[in-house]
Amino acid sequence: MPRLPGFVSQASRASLRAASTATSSIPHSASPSFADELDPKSILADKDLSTIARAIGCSADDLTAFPNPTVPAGGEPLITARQLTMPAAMRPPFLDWRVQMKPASLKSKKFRNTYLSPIGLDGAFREALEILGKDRDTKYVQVLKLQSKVDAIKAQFGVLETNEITDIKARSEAYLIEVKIEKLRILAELSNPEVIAQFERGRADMQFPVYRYLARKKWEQIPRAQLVDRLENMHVIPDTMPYIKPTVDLRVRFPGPTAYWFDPGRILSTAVTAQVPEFQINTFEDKTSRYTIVIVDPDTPDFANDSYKSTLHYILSDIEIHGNKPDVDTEASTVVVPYLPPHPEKNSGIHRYAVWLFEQPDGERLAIRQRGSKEIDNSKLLDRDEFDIRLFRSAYGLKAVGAHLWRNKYDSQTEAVREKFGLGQGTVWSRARIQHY
Amino acid sequence: MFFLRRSLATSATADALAIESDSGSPAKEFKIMSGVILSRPPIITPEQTAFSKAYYHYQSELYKRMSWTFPYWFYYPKGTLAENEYTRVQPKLNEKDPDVLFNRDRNSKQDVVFPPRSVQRETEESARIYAKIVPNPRTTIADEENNIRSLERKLDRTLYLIVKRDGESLEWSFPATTIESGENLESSSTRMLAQYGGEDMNIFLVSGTPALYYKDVYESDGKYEGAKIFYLKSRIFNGLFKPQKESGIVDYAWLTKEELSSYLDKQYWRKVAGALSKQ
Amino acid sequence: MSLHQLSSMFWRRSQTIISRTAFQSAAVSRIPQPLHNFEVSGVKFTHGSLEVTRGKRTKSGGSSPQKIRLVNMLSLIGRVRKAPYRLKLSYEDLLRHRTIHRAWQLVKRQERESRNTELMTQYQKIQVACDELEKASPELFAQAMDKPKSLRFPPEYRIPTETPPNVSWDSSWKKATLPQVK
Amino acid sequence: MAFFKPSFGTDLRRQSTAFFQCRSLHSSAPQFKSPVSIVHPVHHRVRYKKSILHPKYQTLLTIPKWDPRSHLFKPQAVQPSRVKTHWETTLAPDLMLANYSHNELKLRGRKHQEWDGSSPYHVNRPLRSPAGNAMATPDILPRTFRTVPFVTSIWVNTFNHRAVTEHAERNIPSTVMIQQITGVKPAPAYSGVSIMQWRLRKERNVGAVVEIKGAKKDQFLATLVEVVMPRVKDFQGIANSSGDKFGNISFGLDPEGVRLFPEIEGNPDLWSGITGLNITFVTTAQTDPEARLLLSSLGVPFYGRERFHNVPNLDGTKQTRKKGVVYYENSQE
Repeated sequence: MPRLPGFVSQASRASLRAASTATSSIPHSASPSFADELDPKSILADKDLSTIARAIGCSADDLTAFPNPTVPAGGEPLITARQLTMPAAMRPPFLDWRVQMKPASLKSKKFRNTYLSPIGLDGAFREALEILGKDRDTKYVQVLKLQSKVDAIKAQFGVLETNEITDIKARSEAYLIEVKIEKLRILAELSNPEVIAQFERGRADMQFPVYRYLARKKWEQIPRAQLVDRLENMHVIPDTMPYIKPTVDLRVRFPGPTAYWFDPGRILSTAVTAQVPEFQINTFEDKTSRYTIVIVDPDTPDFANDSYKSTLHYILSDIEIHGNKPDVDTEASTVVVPYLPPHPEKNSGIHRYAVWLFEQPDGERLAIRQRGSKEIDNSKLLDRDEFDIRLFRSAYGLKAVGAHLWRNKYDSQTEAVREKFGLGQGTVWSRARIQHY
Repeated sequence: MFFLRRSLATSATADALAIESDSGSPAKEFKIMSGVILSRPPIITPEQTAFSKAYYHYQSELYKRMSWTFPYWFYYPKGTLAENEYTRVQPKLNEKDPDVLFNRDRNSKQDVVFPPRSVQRETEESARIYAKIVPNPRTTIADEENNIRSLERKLDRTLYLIVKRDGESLEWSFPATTIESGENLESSSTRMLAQYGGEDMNIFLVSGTPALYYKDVYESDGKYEGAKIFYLKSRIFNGLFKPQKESGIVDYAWLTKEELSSYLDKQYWRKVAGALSKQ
Repeated sequence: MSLHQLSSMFWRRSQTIISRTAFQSAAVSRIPQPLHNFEVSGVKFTHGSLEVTRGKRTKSGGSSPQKIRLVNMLSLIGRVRKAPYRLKLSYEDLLRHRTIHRAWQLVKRQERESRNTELMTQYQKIQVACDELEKASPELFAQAMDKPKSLRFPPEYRIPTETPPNVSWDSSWKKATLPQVK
Repeated sequence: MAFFKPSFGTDLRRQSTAFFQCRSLHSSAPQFKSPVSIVHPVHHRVRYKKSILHPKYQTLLTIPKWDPRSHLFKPQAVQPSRVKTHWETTLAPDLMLANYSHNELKLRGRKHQEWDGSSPYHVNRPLRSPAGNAMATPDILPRTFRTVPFVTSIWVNTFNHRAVTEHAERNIPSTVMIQQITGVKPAPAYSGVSIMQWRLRKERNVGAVVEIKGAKKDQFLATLVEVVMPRVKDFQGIANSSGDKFGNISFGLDPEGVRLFPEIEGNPDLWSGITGLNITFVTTAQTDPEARLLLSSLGVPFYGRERFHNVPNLDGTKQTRKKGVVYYENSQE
């Protein structure tokens, strides 16, 4: 009969260690662990080591020997206590999965009681944890070494930030090392089951590079592909901007009781879209920068040219986004052009409303950047009726990093929206045969 | 290095192949020598780590769980005596259980119990063939005694032969000799092995191409400035290395790569280690 | 091809030999039934062969030993009624499985890298040795490079076993002495 | 713009872009469409598989193979492979040394040749066949630590003559036999030719074939070399003339040899009408002699006079060296 592996909480682990070693130097995160929420009963307040060992079904020696990732089996400690204080912030703890019990994720009592883990899973898992723990420690030692290198370079120039280093060669060297550090910190935690569990339960703390990495990978797998596919199929590119390579996840929703982050290209009711949309910007990077959001409708009929023109609906600029806080604060940002609710004319077909996300240069406030001798006509830049998004982008020196899209057509609510916002009487278009030759 | 000059001086002959050194006058020469890295390949598979043992156990249990039901109706055809014997020894499962099919619970692995083989155990040969196999232990007496001269030690590792030859300062090294006239690397090393260790070794010279080069510079003045040694690689499969009387071999040892590091001179080890296999 | 995937490929091929419906109906039924007991409908044994007569039923299930043997043999190939249920793991166990898999990959990668480095160093040693030999003595170098066209390794190269043979080392090996030819 | 007429010519691409730029309100717009099919230009730099967007396939495509939830999941390594370990620890260094040749350069194989353009019919004509050979040959790379040969897979197939002369069902025992010996599910083999004298027609099911890879390949190889080959009566080995010139060696086992596989030998009375096997070792060796050296190191015996096909003999042939590559002219020319 196989033994059924389960979880033990960090708190109980800490108490175990406190009981076993008087000088415990391993930091623990204050946040409740994955196991705590699953089964509060699993928290063992018992400090008597042998009692716990008996409950688990192993010897007390085994319990103290495992897992102590800072001390490899039969060797000197890889990380000293002094060093541990520094990388504590970047060390999400290894979950100690020791207590044997039925899996808490199975909600049905019947399944939980009849469930059997595969034979040999527990033993192999313990050995695997030991190996991965050792590997993680070596990676953190490398991180510390590299960090001290960067610190030495910074101290040499007497600065605190890498981008303040005046010497180009030294700065690029410091940047390269920092990239390496980021990579090592991701690799060190990528095999940690605790990390995966936290991430999949939506508890990711974006200050850790590994969570940012996982979030990016998850976004790249389907949502980004879907976005790009819709933008291409619905000809948002090149009808508005010529091309895109999205690096930032932009989410859009309209406030209300049933608000949801809709997927790009959805046809919405004009009543829903009459409200100012809410945004979320996931940069997957630990940096602070400013963004501009522009909403355009490229499907406004242009009879004079027998074509279509773009209408500007919204410009929100100077959106400050910190790496781990994705929500857009509209009040803290600048509304350059207030939101115009979509109100398609009858018989003018389905209108696309393209949301473009631009990164402002060098994290500065939105300002016109004069380049070359050609003068920019400021009056036409923000013209609602004849808006040129490409001109706007180049005038302000912006960089397109994300996009989104929704669609509207004339529906039963459109007249109400017109009335509510005072948009005047609509026109009804109809087709007419024209002699071409 | 000092030791090689001393140890190899005995076999140096007047008509040895020699070349001039690059250092110019006074014209001194480097002796060209051939050597052999004689090794015994592993006889048993490498020792497994605790993790790989646990991993293979887990994987094989999963494999059994996912394996198909044993088709007993093919191996024990219906109506035969064999079928009776087979069904008799099987654990009986509840056939009304919908999870059970062909006497196998489809939620777990199947443990097939095979009936004892109906073999006439009269002859001595059949008794020997069908006797239960008892595997030999992976460690031998030579391992327990740590007999470094035995070829039966460390069966899962490659063992390398090093020798210690007569001279004032005794140092361990791979066997080497001076190339005599009319010889090439291959023939001189074959000759040397027979000279040093006797004829009764089943040896295979992997190639006439040298696998390792070592340049030895003599410290004291002499006829030669030093020696250039080219080592060939060879394997031993049977027989023993028995030091011959006139060869001047004082001691010899069969060692693994990491053991060699403590026996060989540091500088020599640094140059030589790259040509050896860890396992 | 995975165990799960071992498909009904052979059934498609063997449709001309044995009608498929009989097996399908047997597979659907919940009552366990050994293969040699149920009827193979529409199969007639003529001239030592199984031939298809679709839509016909055999009267008393008179299956001959040859037919049973062939049907049993066919049952070895397909997964029908032999495959166990799908493996279903709890979320915790899936995470553990992932952890084990990552550790295994890590170990394998480290092994592979160290092995490749070792082989590369050995190759470089050979290169250096050949370069030096060419400089030291072109004649010896030419002889070392002059290999026989047909190379073979001796059969004594033995694949290692998990436990040693009864005689782990043949110490009494003697060099064969050729008989004197008069 | 209204009189824009597409024409066949070199600037089709420009025309198609022009078409996309002149969007019109009117239903008569299709008259501007290009008369040829146009691949839509892509305006993004993201690579993705279209199928992953289909909700039906998302779970199938996003779950990796090692995950037990995947339909492709199968426990791969159930025990360490003896043959693989042997190759890694002992054979690879020895083979590297034995095959070594100093300062070797890449040897360019015979390739298809360009026409000289002397005739107007040379335009768009398929390339000339290689000099002295109907088939192009691959380049031979220098023997380094990266090109040490190993056995990648083994193909085993059987031909059952009784399936031709009597009934297709005769294939069943030989198919099952191959499966039991190799542990891999066989695929049916069909005849490629019609031979009237044998009553063989094209595309008839005449046997079975498997490709063995990975751990099962090693297991099969070890069984063949250690259990079967030493006990086959009057077995000399594989003919030295065997090989396809590019490092793949084939040989045949007669029914008596097949009976020596433990899977068959254990229950001899269950198997009637055993057929022989054709076995092919697929190796990464670049020439046949190298492949034979590799197999001999694994314990496979060889006999007879050796054939040296595709082993270029550079003595006396005209050769040129350019940028680390040796170009040689065929001596047969």
